[in-house]
Amino acid sequence: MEASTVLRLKGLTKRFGPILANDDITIELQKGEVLALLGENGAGKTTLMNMLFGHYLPDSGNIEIKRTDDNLVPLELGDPSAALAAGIGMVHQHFTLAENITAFENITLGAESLFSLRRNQKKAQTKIKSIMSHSGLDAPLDIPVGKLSVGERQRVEILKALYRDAHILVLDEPTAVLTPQEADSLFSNLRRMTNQGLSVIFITHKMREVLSFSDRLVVLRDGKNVGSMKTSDASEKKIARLMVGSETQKVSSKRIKPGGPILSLNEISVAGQSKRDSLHEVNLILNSNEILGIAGISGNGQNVLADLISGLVAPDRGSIVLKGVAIENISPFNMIKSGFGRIPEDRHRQGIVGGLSVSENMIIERLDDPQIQNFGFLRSSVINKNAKTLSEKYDVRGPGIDQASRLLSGGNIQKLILARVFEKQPEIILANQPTRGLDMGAASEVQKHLIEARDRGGGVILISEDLDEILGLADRIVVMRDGKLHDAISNSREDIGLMMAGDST
Amino acid sequence: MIDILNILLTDSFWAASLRIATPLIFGVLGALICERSGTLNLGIEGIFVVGAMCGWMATWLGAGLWGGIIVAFICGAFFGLIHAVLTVPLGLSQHVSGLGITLFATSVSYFTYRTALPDVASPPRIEPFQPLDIPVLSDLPFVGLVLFQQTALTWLALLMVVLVWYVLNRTNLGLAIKAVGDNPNSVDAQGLSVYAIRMWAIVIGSALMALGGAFLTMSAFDAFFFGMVNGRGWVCIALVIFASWRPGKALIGALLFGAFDALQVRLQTEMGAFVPGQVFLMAPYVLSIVALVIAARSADYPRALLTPWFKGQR
Amino acid sequence: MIRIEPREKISNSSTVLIPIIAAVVSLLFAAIPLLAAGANPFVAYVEMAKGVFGSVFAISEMLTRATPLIYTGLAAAIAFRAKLWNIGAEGQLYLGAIAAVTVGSGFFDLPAVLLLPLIIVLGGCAGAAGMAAPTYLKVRFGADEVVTTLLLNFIIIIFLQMLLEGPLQDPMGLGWPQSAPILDQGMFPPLIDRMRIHSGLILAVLLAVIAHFMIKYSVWGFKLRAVGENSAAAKHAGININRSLFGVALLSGGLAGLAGVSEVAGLKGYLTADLSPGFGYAGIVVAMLAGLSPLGVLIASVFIASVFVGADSMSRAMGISSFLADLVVSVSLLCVLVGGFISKFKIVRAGTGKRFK
Amino acid sequence: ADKIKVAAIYTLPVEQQWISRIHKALNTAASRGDIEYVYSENIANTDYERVMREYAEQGMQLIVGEVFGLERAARKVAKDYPDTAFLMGSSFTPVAPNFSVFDNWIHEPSYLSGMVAGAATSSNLIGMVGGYAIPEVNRLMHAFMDGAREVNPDVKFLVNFIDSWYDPPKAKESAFAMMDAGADVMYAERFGVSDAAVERGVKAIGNVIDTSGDYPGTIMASAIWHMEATIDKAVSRVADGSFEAADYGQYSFMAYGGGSLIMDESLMSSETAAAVKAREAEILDGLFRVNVNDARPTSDN
Ligand SMILES: Nc1ncnc2c1ncn2[C@@H]1O[C@H](COP(=O)(O)OP(=O)(O)OP(=O)(O)O)[C@@H](O)[C@H]1O
Ligand SMILES: Nc1ncnc2c1ncn2[C@@H]1O[C@H](COP(=O)(O)OP(=O)(O)OP(=O)(O)O)[C@@H](O)[C@H]1O
Ligand SMILES: [Mg+2]
Ligand SMILES: [Mg+2]
Repeated sequence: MEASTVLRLKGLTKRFGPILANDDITIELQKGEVLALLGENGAGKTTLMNMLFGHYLPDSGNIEIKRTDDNLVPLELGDPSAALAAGIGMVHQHFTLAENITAFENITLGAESLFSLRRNQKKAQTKIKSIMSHSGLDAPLDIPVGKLSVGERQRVEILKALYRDAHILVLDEPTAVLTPQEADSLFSNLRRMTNQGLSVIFITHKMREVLSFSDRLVVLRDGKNVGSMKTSDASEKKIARLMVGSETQKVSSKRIKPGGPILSLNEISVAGQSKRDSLHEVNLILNSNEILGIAGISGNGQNVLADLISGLVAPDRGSIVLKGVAIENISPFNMIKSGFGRIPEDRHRQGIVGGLSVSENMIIERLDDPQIQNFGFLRSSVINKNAKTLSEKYDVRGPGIDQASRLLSGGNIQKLILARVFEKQPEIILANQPTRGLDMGAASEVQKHLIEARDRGGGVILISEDLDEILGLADRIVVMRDGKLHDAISNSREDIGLMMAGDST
Repeated sequence: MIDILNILLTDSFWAASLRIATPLIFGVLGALICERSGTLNLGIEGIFVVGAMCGWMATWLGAGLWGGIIVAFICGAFFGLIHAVLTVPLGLSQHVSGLGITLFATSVSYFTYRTALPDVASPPRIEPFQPLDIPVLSDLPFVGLVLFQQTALTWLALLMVVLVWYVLNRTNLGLAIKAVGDNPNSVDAQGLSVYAIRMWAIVIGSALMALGGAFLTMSAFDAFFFGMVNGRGWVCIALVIFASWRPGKALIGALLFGAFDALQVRLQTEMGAFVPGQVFLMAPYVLSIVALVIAARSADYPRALLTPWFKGQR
Repeated sequence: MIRIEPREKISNSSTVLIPIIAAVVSLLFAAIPLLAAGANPFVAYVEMAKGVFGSVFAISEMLTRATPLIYTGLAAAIAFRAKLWNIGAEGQLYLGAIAAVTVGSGFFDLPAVLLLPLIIVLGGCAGAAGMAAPTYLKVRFGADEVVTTLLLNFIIIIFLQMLLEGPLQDPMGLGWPQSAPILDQGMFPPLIDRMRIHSGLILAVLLAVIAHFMIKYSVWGFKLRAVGENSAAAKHAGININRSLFGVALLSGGLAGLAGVSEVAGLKGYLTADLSPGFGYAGIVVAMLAGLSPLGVLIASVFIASVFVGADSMSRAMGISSFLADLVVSVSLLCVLVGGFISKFKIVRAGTGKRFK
Repeated sequence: ADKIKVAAIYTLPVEQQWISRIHKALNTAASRGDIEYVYSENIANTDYERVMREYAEQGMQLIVGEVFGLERAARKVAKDYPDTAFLMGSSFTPVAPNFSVFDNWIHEPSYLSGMVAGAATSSNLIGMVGGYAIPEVNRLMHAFMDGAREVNPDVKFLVNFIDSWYDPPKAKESAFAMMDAGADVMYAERFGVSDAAVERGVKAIGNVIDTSGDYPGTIMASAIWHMEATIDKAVSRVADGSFEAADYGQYSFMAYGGGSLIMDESLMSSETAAAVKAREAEILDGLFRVNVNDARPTSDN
């Protein structure tokens, strides 16, 4: 049977000031197809999808869509409600959920008239229940979204799109915050739905997902469509070449012999507000020349552990011992002083001050450094020179070092943080989800730096939900579950996956 | 202590508390709707003045009491619309726009009043809303005076509490208002207009504030005076936060403030000889801060408050 | 359908032209009430200009009115930079004034070189204390500072009335609720003979320039900006948020306190409960018009003061109700606000297509 | 003769009782054709001095106003414009050559109105609601209380200040609170008090202005201030060039017609009316002096 075209993006172009984010992009989508949209950070994938959904208005080009059996008709541009009415559902890269209302309310929001006197909850409940059982996606419906875990939120996002009877589903990096198992089940559910006629466009940076779940792929580079191929004809190498225009090799870590312990957490307990942010008698030893991988499903206490090592929370019980000396005053400042370098999880919110310039963000952790300041005044020439050097060395690309850092793309923000952290040559590095949402090139750059730091004699604590990354990089693996740490019984994918899920004993 | 207890037990004290609270109830509900949708409306003080002036002026010109209320409502909505245009699609500073609206609304009212009545020794009076005299209920002990001898506007205010609560918690509109104040993108991604929801919220909220002003000239008193709003709008801004943006708590907050004020008047009268009178005048404000400090932990802000949102920008 | 998009580049000519156009438009709007009151708008505009720039006296009066606005504008600008919403400059202004008359009206009979600096320092400290308290409540209990500072304004003014009928009352004041006058050597020296303009203005300008340099070039200013832009990231980076906030609070409160000092020790000589016709609130407007830039505060204060003094004097010359002055100020404020928007954003038309359903 | 150019500067809107009396007197003079009258109302103290100078620069011959908040500054302005006559409400002394002062010295009729109230109360409790506790207000309250005590030594007073010139709803609430506490006669210093009295069917005493038309059957008596005597005197002196620094306070006394008592005799016993009239005659003849007390009055307990 000849597949029929359900969507055609024709010559879409979008400019943001000087940046040509999308340059004359044409893409077609067939019925029942899973199309992977690939490209480096900043290649323009999200922009393209935002035009499809009506968030952005294209500078030129148009979109045609098939509703039922008739011909393709043009879609009203720049209006999400038109896109929704046309059967397009979108799962955004950044959550679009109101945290003060429940998942149920988020899903039904806008589906009924705003001016009906009562909400018709029964019918909606039934519909959501049936979507849940069809798709295999599950999330608690009746508690405020603010209390849900990241994975749950991601599923709510997808449910939201399906609830509006989408026949074209756009997923922008849906698996960035899911465990491998969650991702697998998401894709097998999607496959089931495409068999019933749903068409899917999904954006991801994970090759495994592209190769095993998509039918076809399109690669964007610098805002242009640089190639499209059947997945069956594709290989990781081919894709990478298209994406970056040259070949990159996967980082692999040569094991070296670890040194003596440099950091130990002894019987640390933190009583957080909920189970998700508590620690129970955690013991951990980090050696020099070692990458310690902490695997686990998000929401099991990784963030408190990260906050603890960042100095943001103090332990209720237990001690942090650095090279035999207990750290007295636990604060972010003292942790930096003691030689910690931290790559925070949420780079936009915790990593950079978006309103400050790139060069200012590069020195924000060393404000008391006499090289940076003179009698309390900043030495701007030094700061600028520093920024220039680091930008080159770490390949931070953006509109300029004196521009607000929020203008950088995600990958470049991460490079900025790397530059700031590694330049100090810290003895202990905490890397919390350091490659989440990064493209291959940027991710391998980060990984290379982590390995370099280890080889130089540092200790690295790598917290990641990407099991492949941990398996590839870590010298030793522990699994975090319910606020406790467990030594991995083996380095096999299956065993660790099971421990993460809680079936180890 | 005995004095205070005696006062607290009288029905006239609670009747006064509810009376004093009435304009605050309107104001705090209005501010609550604005802020729930993500916009701070510091225009409230001026919109009170507009409501007080326009409602009274319309009645005086012959529109009738309810006609005056409608005029006040519309005038409040108009100044709300200005604030809405400035802060929502244009995304301008909510602080400046709000203070600007207060100055603008106040001066327009004063200028209009003075231009219309250039030479009055005492302003013309209207026949204001009278206490409802409901046959049996008004004669009940205690509640008869407290509840059933208030004017229709007080009842309207109480009705508004219920209405606002219902809309926020039981309707899709309320859902959209709450969502747009937490994360406008959530509303946008569902095909609803962030601009429309926010602007309507501000317009309706401001119209309610104007009713608070109208109460002053059409129920609490029967004429308009310069300066008679006397900071009541600002108090509402404080009460919204005290109320954690919930209509029920807003009612309680307004009643508490009204009660402090009613108590203040009575204590000052009785104990003015021993304690400077100002101590009592201060009391409602001081106690509001104390209440806030106690309630602060649980206060959860509409997360998008003060943050403008533009379509097609990230 | 229309869309709003940021301008790619803000041209130099538009930064100059647009405020001017905004001012012109606001004058056009002002014609409405003028016509309503039966006055000739053109004559009125001439009178307005005369009222501000017509004589040295007029200019000096305008600057006199601008002086407290510079202080309160700076107070708001600095606090708002750190996202500390100090709405309490009005109250802090009075605290500064209270301190000024307490030490200045004969408590210490010091020579001018000592007394005036002492008044300034203590006035600033009093204002700072007035902002420290709400900041403490914010940091310790999470009490929202918008509310606490707003309510404190009322409390402080009532407290002042209490003082003025009690310990601070001028024994020679025939029972009026006013303080004793500040000693002559405690007063800001006047700048021009027989005019009210005083050296409090010089201090204000100086402070604006210092604030500009501190925010832009000092580590302290860097921290302040970082905390304001993104306190979570600043905290991560080892910046002590609470310390920064308290620093900003003290400074902001101190500046507002100086507004009170300048008014009482520069202008009136003694303190009454109606010292300020809302300078604290106007300061917020000034700061926001200035884009929270200390140097911008200087311009914005002069702008607001000019419009007010001009319109006020015009209303008198034309025999129109003096409520017109506030009306013109508010209209031009709103126009300038919109003008600032136009210089930063452009409005574009959106394309169309077919709609389903 | 040419009309005298007179400007008035008020710190509050002209509705304010006190100011309304000056405004009225000047308007009367203007309608008589004696003067050309302009005014600025609601001028903040900060701006007051500028406005004085502006009027002086405009060549006003007489400037009327109130300088309670800025006594020193106003005298400085007067010194700079010696050819302009200044007639200012002030607590202090005049300054030669051109700075005269006046004040609302209507303590005499206030005393008389107190007598009416003292006789009228049966609960022996009188409620008094004031704006701010300033000498102008305190003095009249004390005179009133003295008058009430003269006829009724057992009378007690409840006193409350709302700390605002214009908040009728608040004044009304204050009045209600006093009536709840048993007050059966109200001293209506502020707008709002008489309204409360009407609602509860209680009697009230007016002050400064005559509101008996607005509240028929409620206002028993009012102490009225007439600024005409003061204004006319000053205007005529400016006209014949004899204006000099003087205290015009006495022109508010009853003897000069600056103050008067009006009574609704139908609301009181004939003995009371007679006693009040007798006292009034004594005051007019200079046989009785009403005490002046500027301290803040407080409630009796
Ligand atoms: N609203 C906007 N305003 C300004 N620039 C934007 C905007 N949206 C995107 N850009 C810029 O357009 C370019 C493409 O961004 P886009 O988000 O589409 O990339 P992406 O392919 O989704 O990257 P990633 O993999 O990091 O998500 C980037 O340089 C980005 O900075
Ligand atoms: N506060 C948060 N809570 C949960 N998940 C988040 C949060 N912030 C971001 N994420 C998710 O983490 C992933 C990484 O997003 P992030 O914005 O940090 O980098 P990025 O995708 O590279 O940015 P860019 O879009 O600029 O390329 C995204 O899929 C996003 O949905
Ligand atoms: Mg993207
Ligand atoms: Mg990304």
